Amino acid sequence: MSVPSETFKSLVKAAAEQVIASAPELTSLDQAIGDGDHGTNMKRGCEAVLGKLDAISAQPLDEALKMIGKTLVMTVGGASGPLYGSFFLAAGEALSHDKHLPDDLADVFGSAVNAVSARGRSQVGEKTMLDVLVPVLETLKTAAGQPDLIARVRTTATEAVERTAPMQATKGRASFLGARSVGHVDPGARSSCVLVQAVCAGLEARA
Amino acid sequence: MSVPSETFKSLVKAAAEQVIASAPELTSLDQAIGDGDHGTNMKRGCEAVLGKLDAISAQPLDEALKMIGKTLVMTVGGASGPLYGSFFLAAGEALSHDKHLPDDLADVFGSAVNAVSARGRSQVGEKTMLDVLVPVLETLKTAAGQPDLIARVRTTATEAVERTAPMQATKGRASFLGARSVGHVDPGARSSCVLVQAVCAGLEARA
Amino acid sequence: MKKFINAVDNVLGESLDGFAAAHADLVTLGAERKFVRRRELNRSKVALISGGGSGHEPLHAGFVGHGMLDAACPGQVFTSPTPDQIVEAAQAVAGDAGVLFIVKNYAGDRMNFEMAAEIAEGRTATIVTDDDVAVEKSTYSIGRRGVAGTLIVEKIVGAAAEKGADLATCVALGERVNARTRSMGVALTSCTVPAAGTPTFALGEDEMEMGVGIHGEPGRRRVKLAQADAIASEMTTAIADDLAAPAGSEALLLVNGFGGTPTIELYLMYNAARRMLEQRGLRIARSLVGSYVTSLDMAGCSLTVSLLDAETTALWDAPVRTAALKW
Amino acid sequence: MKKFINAVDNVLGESLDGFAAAHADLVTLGAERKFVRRRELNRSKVALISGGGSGHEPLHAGFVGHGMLDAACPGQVFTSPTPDQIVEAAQAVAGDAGVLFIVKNYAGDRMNFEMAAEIAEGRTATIVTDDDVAVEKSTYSIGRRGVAGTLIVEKIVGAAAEKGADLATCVALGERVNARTRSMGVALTSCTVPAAGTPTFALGEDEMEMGVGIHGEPGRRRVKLAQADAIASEMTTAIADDLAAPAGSEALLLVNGFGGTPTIELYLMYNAARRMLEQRGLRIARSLVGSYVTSLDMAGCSLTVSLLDAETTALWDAPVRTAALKW
Ligand SMILES: Nc1ncnc2c1ncn2[C@@H]1O[C@H](COP(=O)(O)OP(=O)(O)O)[C@@H](O)[C@H]1O
Ligand SMILES: Nc1ncnc2c1ncn2[C@@H]1O[C@H](COP(=O)(O)OP(=O)(O)O)[C@@H](O)[C@H]1O
Ligand SMILES: [Mg+2]
Ligand SMILES: [Mg+2]
Ligand SMILES: [Mg+2]
Ligand SMILES: [Mg+2]
Repeated sequence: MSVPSETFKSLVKAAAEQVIASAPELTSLDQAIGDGDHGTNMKRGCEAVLGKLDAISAQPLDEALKMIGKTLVMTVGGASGPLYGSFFLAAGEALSHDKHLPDDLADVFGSAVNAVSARGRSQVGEKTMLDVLVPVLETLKTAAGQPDLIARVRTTATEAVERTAPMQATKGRASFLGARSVGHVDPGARSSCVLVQAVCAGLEARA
Repeated sequence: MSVPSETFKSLVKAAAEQVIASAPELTSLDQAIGDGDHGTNMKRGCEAVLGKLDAISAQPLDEALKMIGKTLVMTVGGASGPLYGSFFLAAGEALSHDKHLPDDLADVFGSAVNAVSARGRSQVGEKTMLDVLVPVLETLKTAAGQPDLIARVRTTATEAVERTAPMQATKGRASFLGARSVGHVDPGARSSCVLVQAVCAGLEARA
Repeated sequence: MKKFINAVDNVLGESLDGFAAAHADLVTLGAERKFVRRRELNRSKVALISGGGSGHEPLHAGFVGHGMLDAACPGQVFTSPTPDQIVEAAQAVAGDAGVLFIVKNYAGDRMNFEMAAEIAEGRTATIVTDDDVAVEKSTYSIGRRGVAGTLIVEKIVGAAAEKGADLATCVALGERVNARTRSMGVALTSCTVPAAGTPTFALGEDEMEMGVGIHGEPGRRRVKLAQADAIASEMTTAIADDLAAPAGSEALLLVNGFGGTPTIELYLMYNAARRMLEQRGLRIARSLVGSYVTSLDMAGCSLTVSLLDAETTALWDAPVRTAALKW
Repeated sequence: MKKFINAVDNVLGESLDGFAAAHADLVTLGAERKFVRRRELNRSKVALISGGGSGHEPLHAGFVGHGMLDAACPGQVFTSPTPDQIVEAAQAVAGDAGVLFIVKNYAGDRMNFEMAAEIAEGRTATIVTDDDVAVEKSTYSIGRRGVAGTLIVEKIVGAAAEKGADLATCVALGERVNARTRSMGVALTSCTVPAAGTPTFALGEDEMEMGVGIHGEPGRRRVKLAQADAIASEMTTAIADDLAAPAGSEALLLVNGFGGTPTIELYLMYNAARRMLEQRGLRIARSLVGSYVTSLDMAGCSLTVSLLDAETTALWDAPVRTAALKW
């Protein structure tokens, strides 16, 4: 596994910065149906990743992703920490086992999404980050190799976030609200979308 | 000492009811420079007096006044309980010792005011009920026997209350406010005025 | 936001430093404030470790000490601690008898403790508390929340561990206590998470939230503000219906303030709740009234009823020496 | 007004009933709820009786028990108890060693206890506490208020009385402790007296009241909301300047919440205050952090510093078994 390119570093940077910029929005979404800390949690984790970005980027790609995962696990806390942590740990793990980018992107992303689902004992439709991550995975599979892949991923992510609004949560804190969770976008779905959009924007800028 | 007349009973009733009706105003004055309980305290005491009014009125006048004093002491609490209690106890005591109404009114009232001053270790000018009681006593002395005595007492009491506003309190809770007590009427001065006015109004109605 | 703080990012650290300094006779702080542990360790017993988001003080750090927890891992405000905190706490306090994690049933707490258990060396076991009857078990796959009943599990299992109970015995006991414990909470105001800076939810002057947890999340229903008796009646009915205890059962009644409710009101609620529970045939044999499992500055309270037997009564009565509970 | 109450006139009675029921092992209630007394009396010792307006819970009823008070007389909210309450409490608990009244320096408290002392049979003595440095002694003839330092006087004199000290010794000790104790309070919000129904004063979102007492009365100055360190600095400076203790003096630091301030913030304030006092040369040898002398639901806190010597330290450490303090 080769050391990641400058592109990788700038994508991580852009994604982390984008999440940090979105922290107030994520917190206010979490105030509506959660406990009001999702923005702060993600900000803390992303700042920790930025603080280690040189060290992370000096690693082979698989190790770099695992380092991101570990950093998130150790700094985010809450539900989102273990979930995003598991996502990146599993992505790195997949790359350590004969998977390669960009060819195996859908496979690697799939392993990462499965890790979230396993750690959270959750599935699509429960009003969580999986309701963005799973549709994005589907698009990565169905549109693999297409010239408009990035554009389609972006549309998928944006639409998927909005589709969490009418859902009733059955996982995470919002589930305690019962029917009152309906009508609000899920904060974790939004943060997943922010991450996906930031990476897509970075790739587009370099395309 | 003879059993008090129906007039006495109706005066006590009117005074107590008037204080009860003024309770919200007394409380809000006490919120400004005290702890917001003067209205509730006086109301509790006056209700207790009303509850015993038949028993009180069945006593000789001196004992009746002492019973009022005792009732106030046992039910009002706070600073105003011992002070108003001492006022009526001393008035009754004076009547037990060769003083008679209406001739010795100023004397009896003077003993009552002295008792307040002694119990409170306070004097006129400290922004307390004494700043109404002492001027009223002066008028009782100077205007004794005059046909407009009642009217003059009423004017004295009303003006005296207003004169507490510019004073800085040096006794009672308001003293802890230092210069911030300036600009507010003293709640105890107001309740004294309410009592005096109610008695005067009752006497006028019978005149 | 009106709080005694310097900077929102330092609230937890400064508060923990104060806690450790004020109770230096009982506890010490781990490196980087990752955990609070007993000052005097006893590595021959089962080590009890709890933790969770901060903002619930004195839970859990206030329950570290003889007869209760060995260590507590404070997460950020309302945010579960991270696995490294838990693992390092276990390293610091555990011996051969193993570690028991006491975890409130929240996705974040469960996942972080789970990751810690995967990493930690030595034997570990976990009890998950889920005493909140406001959450209907059947409908939500995640199950009920763990709230103030956690204190009772920590006290009773803590006493057993202190007496030398082994890991399996502690687990069985904790599960038994948890299964006989029910809570319900009500909020009169929202709390304000320091980092958020604004109240988590807005309530009208004549409204309250019924069925809240302890993270400032809105409750199950927003209803009109009611008198104490009506509130206590709804809560005790929900609890007693769910417990379905035989008449004459002995119980512990915990009236717990959420941080912004004064003691005078808690005792008034205790008075109402006790009367109602006794009317339902329970005998209130033990009581605890105070703000023990809080939601920052929220005005509100929870009622917890835990059925007692001779063994758990004796364990509840056993000596405890922590910052927040001492007898 | 958002409170757990049924009717404003019943708040005190219902809360006292709850208190007495929850702590039936420690206390019983006098007829007509005129006082709270120890369950187990010891009539051979000096009887310590305190009291004052309610709304400061757990003060004073929460301090009734072995090693502290023999009885407490609760007045209506923020209203001194009446003489009959005090006299009946004395009758219920006192023996030949006499009665010591511990009275906070407020006109109402002093006058009611004074009338009680005039009526009561047997030997009585009175200690008046006046620890509040927010009130400048010289300017106001009534002197300083008695606030949270009262707890310290009650604990230390309580321990001495328990050990058999006679009335004169208790008076001298209490006066010594009071003379070495200073407090100052700050309010972030007003409290709401139930019977009044509205906050006693209105504070803007960016304002606080410096130098408040414990009756919801406004403070000496309304100032802009400041950070915890700035607040602690003003308070510790006022206290330490007034104490003027030689460097190296040992002290007890009490950080006391007013009822609406959560524990996490109290420990943060403790952390700041301790650091500042140590910089001024004091050694913080004992600590107490919690809401012990409250003003209903007021958000705010007070700092109290009490200089210790070997004797008072030992008396502070002596066992105490009350509803609110136990060790
Ligand atoms: N079991 C789960 N599976 C997948 N995602 C989850 C699960 N539980 C929570 N989440 C996600 O985590 C988000 C909340 O994260 P955050 O607020 O940081 O943690 P917490 O809920 O512990 O406060 C939710 O919006 C949801 O998207
Ligand atoms: N030492 C005193 N001498 C005379 N009047 C006093 C004294 N202290 C207080 N007062 C009167 O009592 C009034 C307050 O009564 P109240 O509010 O019922 O008692 P408290 O101050 O104990 O709450 C003051 O407004 C003042 O008029
Ligand atoms: Mg959250
Ligand atoms: Mg008053
Ligand atoms: Mg959280
Ligand atoms: Mg008062």
